[in-house]
Amino acid sequence: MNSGDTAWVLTSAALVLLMTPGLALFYGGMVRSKTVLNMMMMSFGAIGVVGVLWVLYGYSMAFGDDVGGGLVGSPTELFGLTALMGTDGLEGGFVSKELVFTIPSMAFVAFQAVFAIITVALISGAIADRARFGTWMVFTAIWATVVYFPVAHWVFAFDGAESEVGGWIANRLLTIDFAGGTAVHINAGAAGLALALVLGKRVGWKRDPMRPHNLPLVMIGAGLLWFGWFGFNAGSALAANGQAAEVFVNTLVATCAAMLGWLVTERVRDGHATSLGGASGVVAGLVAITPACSAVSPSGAIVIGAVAGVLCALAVGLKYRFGYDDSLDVVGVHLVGGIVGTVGVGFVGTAIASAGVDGLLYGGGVDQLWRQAVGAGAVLAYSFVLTFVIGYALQRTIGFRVDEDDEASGLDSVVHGETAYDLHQTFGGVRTPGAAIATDRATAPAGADKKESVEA
Amino acid sequence: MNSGDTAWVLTSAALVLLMTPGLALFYGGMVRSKTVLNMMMMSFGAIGVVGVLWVLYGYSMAFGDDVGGGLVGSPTELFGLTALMGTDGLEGGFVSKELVFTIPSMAFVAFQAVFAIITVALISGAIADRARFGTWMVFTAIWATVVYFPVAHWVFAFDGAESEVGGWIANRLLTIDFAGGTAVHINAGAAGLALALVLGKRVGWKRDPMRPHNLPLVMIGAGLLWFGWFGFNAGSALAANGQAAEVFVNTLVATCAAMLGWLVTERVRDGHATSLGGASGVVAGLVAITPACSAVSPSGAIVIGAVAGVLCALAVGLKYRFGYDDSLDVVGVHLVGGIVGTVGVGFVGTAIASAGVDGLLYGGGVDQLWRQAVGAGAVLAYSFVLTFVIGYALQRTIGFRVDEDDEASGLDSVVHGETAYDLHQTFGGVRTPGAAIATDRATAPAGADKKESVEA
Amino acid sequence: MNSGDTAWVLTSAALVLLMTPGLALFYGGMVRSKTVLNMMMMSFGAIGVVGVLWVLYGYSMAFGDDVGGGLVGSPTELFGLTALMGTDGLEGGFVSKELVFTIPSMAFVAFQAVFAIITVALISGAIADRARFGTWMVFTAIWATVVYFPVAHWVFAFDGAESEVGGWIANRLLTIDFAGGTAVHINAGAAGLALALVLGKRVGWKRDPMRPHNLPLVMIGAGLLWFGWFGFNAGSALAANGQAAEVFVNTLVATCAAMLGWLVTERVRDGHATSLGGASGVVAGLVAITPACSAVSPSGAIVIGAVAGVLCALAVGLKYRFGYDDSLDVVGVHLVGGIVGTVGVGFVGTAIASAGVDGLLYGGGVDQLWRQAVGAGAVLAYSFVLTFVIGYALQRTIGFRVDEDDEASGLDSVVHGETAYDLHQTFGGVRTPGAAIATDRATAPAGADKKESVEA
Amino acid sequence: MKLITAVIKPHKLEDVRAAVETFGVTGMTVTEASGYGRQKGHTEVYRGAEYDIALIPKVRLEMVIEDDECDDIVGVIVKSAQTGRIGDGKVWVTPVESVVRVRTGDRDADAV
Amino acid sequence: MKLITAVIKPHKLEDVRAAVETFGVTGMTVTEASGYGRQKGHTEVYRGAEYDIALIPKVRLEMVIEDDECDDIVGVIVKSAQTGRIGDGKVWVTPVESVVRVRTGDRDADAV
Amino acid sequence: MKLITAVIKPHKLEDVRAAVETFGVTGMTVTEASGYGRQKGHTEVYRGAEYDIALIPKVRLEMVIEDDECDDIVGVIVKSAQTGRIGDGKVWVTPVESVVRVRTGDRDADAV
Ligand SMILES: Nc1ncnc2c1ncn2[C@@H]1O[C@H](COP(=O)(O)OP(=O)(O)O)[C@@H](O)[C@H]1O
Ligand SMILES: Nc1ncnc2c1ncn2[C@@H]1O[C@H](COP(=O)(O)OP(=O)(O)O)[C@@H](O)[C@H]1O
Ligand SMILES: Nc1ncnc2c1ncn2[C@@H]1O[C@H](COP(=O)(O)OP(=O)(O)O)[C@@H](O)[C@H]1O
Repeated sequence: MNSGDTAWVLTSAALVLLMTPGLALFYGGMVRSKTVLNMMMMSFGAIGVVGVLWVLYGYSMAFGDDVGGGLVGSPTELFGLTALMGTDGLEGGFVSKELVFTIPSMAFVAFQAVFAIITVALISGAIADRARFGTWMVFTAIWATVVYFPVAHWVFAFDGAESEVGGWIANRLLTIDFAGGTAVHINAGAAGLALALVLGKRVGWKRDPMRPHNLPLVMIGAGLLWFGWFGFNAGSALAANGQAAEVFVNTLVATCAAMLGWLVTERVRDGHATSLGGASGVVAGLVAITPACSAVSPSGAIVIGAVAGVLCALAVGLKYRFGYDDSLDVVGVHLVGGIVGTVGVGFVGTAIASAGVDGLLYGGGVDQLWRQAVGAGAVLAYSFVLTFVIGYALQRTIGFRVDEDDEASGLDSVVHGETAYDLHQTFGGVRTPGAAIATDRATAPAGADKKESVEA
Repeated sequence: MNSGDTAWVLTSAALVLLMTPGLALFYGGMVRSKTVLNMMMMSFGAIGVVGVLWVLYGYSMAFGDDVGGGLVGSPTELFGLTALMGTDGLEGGFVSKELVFTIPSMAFVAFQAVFAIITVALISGAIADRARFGTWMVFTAIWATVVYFPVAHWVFAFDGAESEVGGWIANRLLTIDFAGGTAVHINAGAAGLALALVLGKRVGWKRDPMRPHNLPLVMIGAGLLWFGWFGFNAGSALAANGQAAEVFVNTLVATCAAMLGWLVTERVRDGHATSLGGASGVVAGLVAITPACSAVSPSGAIVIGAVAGVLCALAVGLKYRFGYDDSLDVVGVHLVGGIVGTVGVGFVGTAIASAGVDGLLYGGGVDQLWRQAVGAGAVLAYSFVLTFVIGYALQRTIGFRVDEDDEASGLDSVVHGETAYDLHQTFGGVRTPGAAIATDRATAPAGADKKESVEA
Repeated sequence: MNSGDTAWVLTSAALVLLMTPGLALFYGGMVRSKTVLNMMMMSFGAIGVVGVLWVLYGYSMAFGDDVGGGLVGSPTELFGLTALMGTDGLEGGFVSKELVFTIPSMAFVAFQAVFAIITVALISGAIADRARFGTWMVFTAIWATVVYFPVAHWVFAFDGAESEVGGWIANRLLTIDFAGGTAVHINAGAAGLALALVLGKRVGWKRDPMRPHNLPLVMIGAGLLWFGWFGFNAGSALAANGQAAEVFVNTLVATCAAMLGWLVTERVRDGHATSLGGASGVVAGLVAITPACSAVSPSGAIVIGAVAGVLCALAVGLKYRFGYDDSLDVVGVHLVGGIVGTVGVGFVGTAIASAGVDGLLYGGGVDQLWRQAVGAGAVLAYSFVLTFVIGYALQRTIGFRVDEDDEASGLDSVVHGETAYDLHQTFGGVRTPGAAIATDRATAPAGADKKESVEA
Repeated sequence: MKLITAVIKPHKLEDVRAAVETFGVTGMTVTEASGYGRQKGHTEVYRGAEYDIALIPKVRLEMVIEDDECDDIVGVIVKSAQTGRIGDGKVWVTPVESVVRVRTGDRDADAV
Repeated sequence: MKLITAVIKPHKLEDVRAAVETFGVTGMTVTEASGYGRQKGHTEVYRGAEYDIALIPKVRLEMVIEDDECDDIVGVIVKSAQTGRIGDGKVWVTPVESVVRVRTGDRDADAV
Repeated sequence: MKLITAVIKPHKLEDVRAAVETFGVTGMTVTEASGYGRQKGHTEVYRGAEYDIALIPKVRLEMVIEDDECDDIVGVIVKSAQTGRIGDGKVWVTPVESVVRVRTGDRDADAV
């Protein structure tokens, strides 16, 4: 066990955990003020559900030995994680008995847990303002189990790391996906597209202005995402070494280039470089460099970032052309950005990078390019089909979409019984007509019964 | 000195420092818009005062050798911390001469400083909207000195770590409190209850709606608290080792379970799972796992988290039944959560955990259970009594509570001379009637003199 | 290569990166609601531009071997950073081939990149509400190249670290500037003053109330800055050792003292201790301790912090007396704070600190004092003159200041085509008169053409 | 001249505006308002404490128009703002003695 | 019909509402307002620069009611909104020519 | 008594207030409003989707004043609020039957 590596992976795990609240802010600021809480709760809810499942059987499914012909790891092998506990005690410096490379298995558990969490949370952006919260919670459990845990096994389970026999994309196809361009971003992007199709368009889509209600909140979210993403990418080295440092620099510079790419695209096309564009460019760049960060030089990272910035800025318009309401552009940013980065490795990958091979533009031919394309395509197809089936089944059984009146009223008050802001200088916190407060829960009827009409 | 351990503890210290601004946001979003700044300043003020005292004599009182029959460490032993300075210089790699286990004493100083700070800041939630800021600042100095430093000595000063003879709870009673369930949460919770009783209820309590004015701010705070708490708990291993990794996983999963527990409780009882409930569940889970995180398995952590989520969701209603205005539920969340976690170790503690012993449910009998209960009870009683006395004395001398008019106007404008938000699209930043600006301080009379009436 | 040191420097680099979004919030909350997005975008834009330039030639100019008689490092030596890539591969644990002390060069690249970024971003506070965004982006590129990279070379390039021959302030003058009091804060402060003079005062300055539109946002920013600053200062040890720990404690306690100093000054002078004052005191303290943090004892840090808190609280009034519109007090906080800290080392520096020499008050005479003063003065003068020339040239050529109508309307809508908040309970997201949405970019005319009049 | 004040449901704003425009009403002043009446609010719950939110978001429109158009325009507003559900709002008419366009000083009929 | 407009202190809103309800006034429209008058505002200080905040938060109520109830209701409002301190506000009455309930098209007395 | 309602550009608020004060108007009630009229709004773009923002921020003033001062004050408001550019706003006058000062119960001329 190496304490420096462990320190870095624990730090990275905390950083990646922060990304999901960061995402909640990023998404929350983009919706209208009547659904910001619901938007945030989809992320927080995902943390709750996936965190518990991960400990119970998720880690085992992702990193246990192959079962089902390589589809997934054995869910029982590490059930409850008790098998990974145990240290050498005080005298032995609490060195962990179970290691993944040079770090305690438990550190790896934590680091990978937050990957699972954010992948699920990302999907929620595609179905803003219209999903039943209860169904969303059920969806997160099913989707994590049926889609994420298997895909994570394919992409992240290297032979001999936690278990002997790992996933086919990592070990047989040899797609380069350092930190999850396929397992996280293409996966979430494809799932977002499927759910957006299943749930359908928001009432008033393309007619009512659904502009972001709080852009500084979006910027806070973008800042926290960027910060956390260094854990995501450089932490994926699972060590504090030269690779982690290279990855860090690539992650920084690709994001810078992507932000500039998005802003320039907007300036040329719309006449304004916007703050939402800047924040979106940041995320697009981070997405794109995620699979590529250990396989390109800093100049290659600039190229990948800039291309992702421009392409994603264009891709967010596709939904208007094709008519799917991917509300917060999970497809335009995560699916497209994920593909740019994953396939981009086939072009600008370079052998001088710590985990790179020469891509097409570096004279490496198309060998790596097709590996990248096949890996990306396999995850995309698997995720899209399975998500569509899960979403459709939920919609047909317990119902996934809220009714129209509730959607018009806004999910915050209808579903969560809350209002995000009470900034009235005058009414705020003064008694208003009828504002009786019932606090003795024993005598008060349940809130849900009182709701009469909020459809104004 | 181990550089990996040092890196992790320094990182953890920074994480825990962030928790107090995070708490400021968490608390600030929950009050009405006319007191959000005051609420935040109680946290920031606590950082200022406690930070300075810690360096002067606080660390020495907490971690110096016993004086006063074990009540506290010697305040003079490490006064000003100069005794802990000194490294081997450039050639020696700046290795510290004074160590606590494998890390520089100064790293331990920093890590423990931020514990002292947040404990004091936590209390402010119980007295929202009605405390004089000057008195609060005096209170923080006295309370830290008379309550926190001694209690920290009892719980955190292990024999032979910084000084030879440490505290009785840690070394004689052998209560398991890994990261401060007693010293931090029960301590702050009991103090909050005492202060809430001393200061009395807010004007309009139970009559006027005092709903949170900015729930996204609460969510930002909850996110930062969660993030920082990994430093709080896993950093308490004082090393980047297997124990830290186990603690990290337990901290993650208990929080997830607590959030779910709180949300389910609300959904069943009130008909709505709320975002405030989600954020509160997060904090309740973090509180409860704090003492237990090194003594339970991940499944045990799920149990502690879920129980804390449910019980705290119920406990926040107690104030309405018993009639004390613990405004932001320091009792319901920190006192109750702290007890759940501390006593919970007596039930679900397990010897396979790095610092655990078998609890009642693991066949370990009641031995550890009574140690946990006695430790919790001792801190609770000491803190409650002392705080009540301090608060009462301050109220009787310099006055602790603002007058009714000022409370109705809101502390932000009266005490701090500020307004939190100026979002008016129209008035914002345009001259309004009489908005003369006096900027030359030499000629302008002091602002306080000008105040005539803000009681509208 | 030391993995613990590497872990700490990577963590610190991430922390410092977060400071710039933190600064965006800190600054953004202080302006009026009609320019908050523009204010934030000046920081985000600086990240984009400087990040890319740093990788291309900035690092090389700062840390390459002297050219131009010591003015700057060679821009071509490490162009594109390819020369720093390369590790020992999987078997060799991905240990980096190029090191700076005990860490990979690439980690140092990342750490120093975020220093360059935030220095540029800091300047924007001086020209709030009135700068053309495009010109600002051009300015950041020129200023980084002509001012920051050379000054960083003088101050941060130690002989033998990255290249053989480093900068004159670090190696010949022997000014103590641990983490950038001169290169970062005096540099940015002097540049801010120059730009404020070039651009002139805002319309309505001293007449219209330009109070902060969102103080909780300012507090979030201050919290994130403080958090990140531990990376800035303690990370500058480039190792997780005793020096880093000492620096950490000094950074904490000086900031506490500065906050108290600012609050007391306000309370005495204005009758109110404000939250903006608290946040400002935090930043003033952090600025002042930056150059001094490795050269003073904790008590010395308290002195430097308290002095900075008081002096900066007084200095922010100077602009009203001298009539320059340094909108967000880059001069009053960063220039004055930077001078307090840099010169303060000459007074309270102590040889018991890891990198200290005895200052005047510790019996060390004036030797170090003049070194500090000369270093500070040199950077101040260089930065002021060059920035004035650059700013003036830009104003005369492409124009730096927006026209009066646009300034009155607010830069958010005019320049960025956005509005920060849409919190209307009623209008928010409902169709309002004429709110037609054009989404098909192929057919819609560019937004800029549509603008008719926003001067209400 | 008359002043028509209409308190309506927010999402009807654009329908009303479009409807009155066909009657030559090209200007109006809009304020956010809250209404209290037959329509009941909703309940919010914060940490188990219930609040009845009785004030319901409304939009308040003011149009100064000429006397002879008044009845027609009121009719048009009522029709275009109607959903048939409780809380649709009120429209009332008050006499105006004079009106001036600030930009030009034009009065009365010329001013609107 | 008459329109009563009352500008009062915000924390008196619920007292006024409860008081007029006993006179059969079951609906009203509320807007946030700021008042300027005898009551002085307060001073705020930001980094040493002082601002006099002269506009004081008020609540503005509108009730359309029947002619004969008018005096009583004005009296009730004044009584329930009174604190006796400067800044309690004003109540004024203007004539209303007609009023319509949007939901039903009911007019005048039936409409309120 | 008369009620003068003025809808003006926000940045003219202080000029108007100062101007009417010289005519003895010491109180007024201010509300934030949005205007729709000849003045066109602006376009915003979010991720490539364009929104026309048609409602333009305005400030709405109400002053109850005595009959004989009315014309003068309207004139003063118009003059001090004028910029000469589209969107300067409107001022209209309506009759007031009575006005009461809440604090004292004073009526009409004594109440303002
Ligand atoms: N007497 C009144 N004076 C002024 N506004 C009123 C009055 N009564 C109702 N309103 C306004 O009309 C709105 C709708 O009234 P309500 O009684 O809820 O429904 P409806 O008009 O459909 O019967 C209220 O929310 C309020 O804003
Ligand atoms: N002439 C007026 N016209 C309209 N509103 C007024 C007028 N004078 C005062 N007001 C409103 O009444 C409020 C109270 O007035 P003020 O002069 O402060 O106290 P008081 O009415 O107790 O003498 C003001 O804040 C303003 O909103
Ligand atoms: N008929 C009307 N009734 C009430 N308010 C109006 C009317 N017409 C215009 N307004 C208000 O006056 C403002 C200015 O009107 P506008 O037509 O844009 O410019 P101008 O008055 O200079 O011709 C509008 O924004 C609106 O608030």
